[in-house]
Amino acid sequence: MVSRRDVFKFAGAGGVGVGAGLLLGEVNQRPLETLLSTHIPPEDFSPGLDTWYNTLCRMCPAGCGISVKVREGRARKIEGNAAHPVNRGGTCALGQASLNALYNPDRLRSPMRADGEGGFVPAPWDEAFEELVSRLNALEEFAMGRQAWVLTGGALSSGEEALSRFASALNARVLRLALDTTAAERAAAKAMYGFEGLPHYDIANADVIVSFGADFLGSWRSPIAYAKAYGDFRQGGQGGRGYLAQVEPRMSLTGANADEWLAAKPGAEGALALALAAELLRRGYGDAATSAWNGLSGAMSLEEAARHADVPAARVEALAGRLAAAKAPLALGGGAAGAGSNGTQALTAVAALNRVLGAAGGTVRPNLAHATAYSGLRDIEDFAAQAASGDVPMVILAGVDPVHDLPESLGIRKALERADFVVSLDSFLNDSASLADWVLATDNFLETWGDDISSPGAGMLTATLQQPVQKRLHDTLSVTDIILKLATRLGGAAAEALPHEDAQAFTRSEWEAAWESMGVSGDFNARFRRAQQDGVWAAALAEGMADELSPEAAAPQPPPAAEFAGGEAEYPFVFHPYATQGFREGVGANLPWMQELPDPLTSVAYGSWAEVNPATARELGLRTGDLVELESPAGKVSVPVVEYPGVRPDVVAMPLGHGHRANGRYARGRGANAASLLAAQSDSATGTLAWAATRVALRALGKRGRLIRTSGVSRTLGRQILGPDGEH
Amino acid sequence: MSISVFEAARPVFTGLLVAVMVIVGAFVGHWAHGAWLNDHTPVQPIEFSHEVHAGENEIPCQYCHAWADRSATAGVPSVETCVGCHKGLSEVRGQPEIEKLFGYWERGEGIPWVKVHDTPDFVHFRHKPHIRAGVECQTCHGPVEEMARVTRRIDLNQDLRMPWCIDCHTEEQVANGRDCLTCHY
Amino acid sequence: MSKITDKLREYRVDGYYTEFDYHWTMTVDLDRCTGCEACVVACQAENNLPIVGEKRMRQGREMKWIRVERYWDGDYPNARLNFIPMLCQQCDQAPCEIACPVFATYHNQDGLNAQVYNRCIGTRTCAVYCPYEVRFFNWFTYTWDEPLEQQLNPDVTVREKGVMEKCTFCIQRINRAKDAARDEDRRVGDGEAQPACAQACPTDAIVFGDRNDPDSAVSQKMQDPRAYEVLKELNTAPSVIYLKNARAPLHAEKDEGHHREEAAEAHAAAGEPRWADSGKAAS
Amino acid sequence: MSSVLRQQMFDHGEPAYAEVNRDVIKALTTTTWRYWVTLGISAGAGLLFFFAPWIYQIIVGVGAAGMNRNAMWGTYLSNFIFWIGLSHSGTLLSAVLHITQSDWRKSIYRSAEAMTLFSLMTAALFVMVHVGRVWFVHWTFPVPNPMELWPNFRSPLMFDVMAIMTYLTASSVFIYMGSLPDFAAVRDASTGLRRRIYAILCFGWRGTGHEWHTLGWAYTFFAVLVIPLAVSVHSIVSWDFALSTVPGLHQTIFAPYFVCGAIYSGTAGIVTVMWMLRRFMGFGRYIGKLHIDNLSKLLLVLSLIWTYINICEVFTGWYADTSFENEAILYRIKDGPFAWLYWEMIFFCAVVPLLLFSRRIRQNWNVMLVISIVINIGMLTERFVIVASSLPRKFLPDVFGVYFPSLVEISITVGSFAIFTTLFLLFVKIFPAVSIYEVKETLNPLRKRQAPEQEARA
Repeated sequence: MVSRRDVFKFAGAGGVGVGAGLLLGEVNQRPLETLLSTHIPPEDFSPGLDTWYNTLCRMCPAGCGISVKVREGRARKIEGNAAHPVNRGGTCALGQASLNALYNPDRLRSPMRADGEGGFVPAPWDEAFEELVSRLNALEEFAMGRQAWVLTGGALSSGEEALSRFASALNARVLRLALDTTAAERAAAKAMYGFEGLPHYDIANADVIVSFGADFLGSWRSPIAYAKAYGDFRQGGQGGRGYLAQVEPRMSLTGANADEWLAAKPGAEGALALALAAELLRRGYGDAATSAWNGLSGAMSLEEAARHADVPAARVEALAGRLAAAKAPLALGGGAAGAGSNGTQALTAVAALNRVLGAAGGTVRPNLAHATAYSGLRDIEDFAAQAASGDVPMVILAGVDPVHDLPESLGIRKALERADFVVSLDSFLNDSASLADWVLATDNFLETWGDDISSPGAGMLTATLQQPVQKRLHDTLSVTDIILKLATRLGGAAAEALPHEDAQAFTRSEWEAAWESMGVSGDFNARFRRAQQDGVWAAALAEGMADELSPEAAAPQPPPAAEFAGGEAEYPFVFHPYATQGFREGVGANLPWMQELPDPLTSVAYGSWAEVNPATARELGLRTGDLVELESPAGKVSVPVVEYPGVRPDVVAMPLGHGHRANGRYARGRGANAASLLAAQSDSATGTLAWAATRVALRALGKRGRLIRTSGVSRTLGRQILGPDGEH
Repeated sequence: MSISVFEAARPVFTGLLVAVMVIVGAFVGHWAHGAWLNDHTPVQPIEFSHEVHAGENEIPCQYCHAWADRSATAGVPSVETCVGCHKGLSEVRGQPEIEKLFGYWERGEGIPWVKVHDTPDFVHFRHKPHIRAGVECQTCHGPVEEMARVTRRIDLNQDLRMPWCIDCHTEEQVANGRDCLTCHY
Repeated sequence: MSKITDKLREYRVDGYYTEFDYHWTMTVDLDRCTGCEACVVACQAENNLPIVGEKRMRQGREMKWIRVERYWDGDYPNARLNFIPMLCQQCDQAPCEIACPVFATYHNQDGLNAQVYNRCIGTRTCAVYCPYEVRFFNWFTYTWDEPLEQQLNPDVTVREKGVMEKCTFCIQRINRAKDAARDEDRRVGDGEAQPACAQACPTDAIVFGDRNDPDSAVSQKMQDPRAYEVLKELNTAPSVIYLKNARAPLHAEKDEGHHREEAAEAHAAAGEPRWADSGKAAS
Repeated sequence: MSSVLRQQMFDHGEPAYAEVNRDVIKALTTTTWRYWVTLGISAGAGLLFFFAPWIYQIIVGVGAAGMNRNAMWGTYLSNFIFWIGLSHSGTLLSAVLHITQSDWRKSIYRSAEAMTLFSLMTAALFVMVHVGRVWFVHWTFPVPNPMELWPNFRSPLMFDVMAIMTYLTASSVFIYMGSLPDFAAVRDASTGLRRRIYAILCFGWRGTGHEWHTLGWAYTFFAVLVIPLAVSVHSIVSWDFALSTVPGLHQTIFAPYFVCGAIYSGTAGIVTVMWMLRRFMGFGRYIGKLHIDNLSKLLLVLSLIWTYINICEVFTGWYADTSFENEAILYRIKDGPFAWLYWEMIFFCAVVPLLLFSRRIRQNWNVMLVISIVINIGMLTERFVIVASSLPRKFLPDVFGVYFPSLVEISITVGSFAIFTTLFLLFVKIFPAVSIYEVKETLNPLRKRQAPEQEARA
């Protein structure tokens, strides 16, 4: 039956099958993996187990304590340090995303030298130090009165202290730069509470809060500390659920969570606050000090102020009633309300309202930490002018990106271009660093030592210790390390002021000195190790440690009318720039997680946008996603618009932090920079930049922009999503 | 005009048999690959003998693989651990393999051991609960103390595949032991 | 035949779908939630969620196991924005579970809706059936720009193309807590297992725990009169319980035409592709 | 059968028995270069438009298609349903007509059944294209394994797998069994290799009385079996949708809706195929006025039922008056980007077929070709509209989205038609496309003996 040929066939088939099977096995084989043993394992190395280090988050100035999960020598996850009094275990999106900065593919891996053709080439540290030392020596010998400039972000930390000492040893001038309202807030606190610094606001224990522009849940001061307090304010706090009214021209994250949002005209917040104070005084509120204010004779009537601010008088009236009935009321002021030409007066009016409400000493309390004093517009202009006349021999940028973060109109870009020598100490080749002659690659904050004194703190003195959680990923040094090494190489006054070996030694010596001055006794080493374990050293304010709020204050002056750069006819909209929690002034732009995170309010990802009121959009024939050109007296940008029901029809709002020209693949060329529209307007009282005092014109470009939104329809359409009774 | 159906269908039967042969052959081939050609006994950077260390010298497994009862991974000993003992063992100094070890030590490098027992990335096998439940290392890894070079014995543990895990978990009545989320997440 | 029925009976466990060892539950207090999205990034960090990139975001392929949805209420100047974090509801009567032909998704004895990546063949039926739209598909094998991959969590699988993924209530953390509890021969205590989102939440809006323990924080929260389930009419028996925002109704200028206007707005938006050029961008 | 009907069945007069054999077998044996060119083009198009993009998609991931977070299903699934639907007329119609002893089925049923088979295969291909990890698609089969992992028998997709496999098996057996005597006829009329091949294919059919008896019995048995099977298959396919909670899909009417739509598009498909057979294979003599008239009447009835169900669907949604249903309907018929497709579908499938009330149109093959193609375009869009307008807008408005097919999807859709054509072209060269023995059953017995030329000789 079976022929010879058949046998061959079967045998052949079997062979083919075996071959196929072997091949399949070969394909399915798992590749060999190697298991690299450690050489000498660190004490706390245990494969497969998490090690947690407590340290400090440096993504924003709030100074939250974080715990970093480290596995196999790499930081993997960031969580809030539950023992830290500021954030009590919470973190924000930006803090979580700081791992993206640590492992960023565009992080500088070694010092870079400008090659003279707009590019940069890696160079060894020795070369960098040699060049810098020779430059600095030359400065001393041949500068002929010309000063070097140090530009920094400013924080209450020992790193900043090292920088200041270094600068003063070099006789350099320091510019502390930020888009902030600290100056106005400090001035207001000084005037109303007789207190240097920023007070602590007890949000958790307040029952009625009226906030004038202070986006305390978003980006103002210490959002996580305030968010923690806000949770208690809403539920489970003292005396039931608190009431929050937010007064601002554009609904911020705080406004979105408020019980009531009052779309006050930009610049009119101060008048409204003062009118409320006057009304409450009329109703018999106030203590001995405020009764001397004679009922705030200059203040507008409530109705007048409501008209001035373009908000319904009845609602302001009702708000006054609520405040009058409150047991623990609190008024907050900040954000754009403090960044107008009348910012200081406006915030002073808010503080006055607190005085009248009796909040001072209650929900407003003193705070030991003195906030950074940021440089005024005059100093920045000075810098620009000196650079223009060729009198700036050297600029040291210590981790700041003023070319992007600050208004173009301040002339910092030009100044950096004109300066003889610019060195940037940064982790990224950002907009400013790309103008430098040398960029010294710095550590991520998870790789180095440092500390921070939380301001405004958590109602107690809080110092957070920052320690490296893993080995340096690249050939980098921290800013403090660089300063110390430079000082050592320079010798002379600098070496005398900074004799420390590295950032760790410097931080230790600073802590030792601080504890000594405060009279904290005990073994320093044990105490420091304890702080290292806990990540924080906190002490309740002892008697006499902090300045008490002064019992008296002079009557506040009614805020003058707000002035804006640009005529109303030519530039019909008030421009409202704002910082978001994720991007702030630009720090989040090179973090992919932040780019991919939809904006909490508009759900836009990857790029920036301009918010206009739907009615305004209808009038101008615009739809969400249409490209428009915004033009201010200082510049113009084109961005897609978003129809945003939470912005006044006469205001155009835009987030800060986008539109980088450099700064890595995730940031470069995404969105437009709102800061470039800002005119060099100043706060009339403090002379700092009034960054919310510019007008813009809006022109449709007749094109669709690149706008990515993750949300479809932002209405519930009657569906029971937000609770059993529909929307309420 | 009549054609025998068997005669006519002959090619069909031949074809079928050929197909069967191919399939049987494929199974044989796949098995053979797994049994002989799969690299169960990879060459290690240092010819380290478990037979000598764990067998003759009776060093307990967890002396070197110290994390097995604490962690998901048992871990390989650091170079320091090896050198710690071998510094004092002058009688074996000078042997080429020992010199390799000291080579790594002096260069400050780790030793790139090749994994013998490996699970795919979507399997989260954890040593700790198994060691604490009293499972012998040899149950999965075979009689390592008898191996000069560690080999993965497929007859013993079915190549560390899932049916083997399931069988044991079923037999031992592990709490939720057959829940996918115990190992896959 | 009787052999088969005996075998089937052997597989059946009484109360498998109704009585759980632990009944992991999450409560989300919308009155505390500020919409800050810290949970979103915490989840992304913990669970190795890919960075999908701008192009794929535009195609509507974002991956966020937890997201914050936003709903407007009213119009300017009486506009109000509501936030609601949306994540896998770990339904006890999950629509997705019946859908999967290969049992890649099923209910386990901790009341969790499991997703087994290595079993998934990618029919995507579960995602279609999910009314909460919290299942995410790996359209591609996503990669991390070197050295971003060094931050990946070794306790969580990196998913490959073609599989579905979703929130697991951070099963790796639950397993870790259960491991620790087993070593001490006790049950997992309240607060020992915390998903990344609950841990990160700055306002403590998210609370997580075991519903079977009457003293746990979630059990207490579930007693709140504000507690409700999203899309309750679908009867999915979710394990995520929301507490309604207690804000007073909006200022009352809400007329009859309001709702119609809202609907009109929704329809106007309907004609508009959400992603500017999703049609061509895909290829 | 009355002579009038017989007149209508055969366009150019009744053929003789031998003529039937000759005509049908000629279609198998004589192959023109045109056939090879057409086969080459369609096979090439299948490779280029279907398999090439599919391989690309396997390499990069299903992201090559235009689906996104909301629209997890797209054209792959709508095409799957379309092809399953197209498969519904052939075998079903053939079986029903066999049982009711309608003789006019006899010259068309084999091609119709072939259509069933090939569209089922094409549909099965779409399942593979659709899934994310096609290399694990065998996990959907209940294969015993040491891990005790089974498919989920509660899943409608699992039902699908079972239903399609059953239907495919039953249909293949049905068509093959019916072809046995014809294979024998081909064997007898040919020599050499072809003879050997057909000797195998016909299982040694000898034409004994016993064989005829068994065939008749078995054929009827299968005809009865296939009818409920066919109805259940598309009901089950509809449950893929109806068992979800998606507004616009979660409808109790979906099973009859899908079955009706399936038979509708299948019947239209038969008309198209019959036109092709007449035009290109020279079967005009066997497929005549009676066939087209009957098929057209069937189409008309089905179109009316289909229209009615469509109205029901919208009505029930409207009557429910929930936000979900209202939005879903409005999005589908008015606001959505595919609303025009909805109205196109209504026009093509509900309005155009009203022309069939006219006998002249019914009996005009060319007009019917156009109408049948139009109906199938309408049915293809129906499936697309159902999928593309429901999934992107489910319950949570915040995640509403939009779905557009990508180039890969469009190409694969086009390619699937090429694959179907290729399979069908192969069929007409292997199977006698018109049943020889059954056509003979309808002929006038008096003409049984001789072919015309023999007559002439006589």
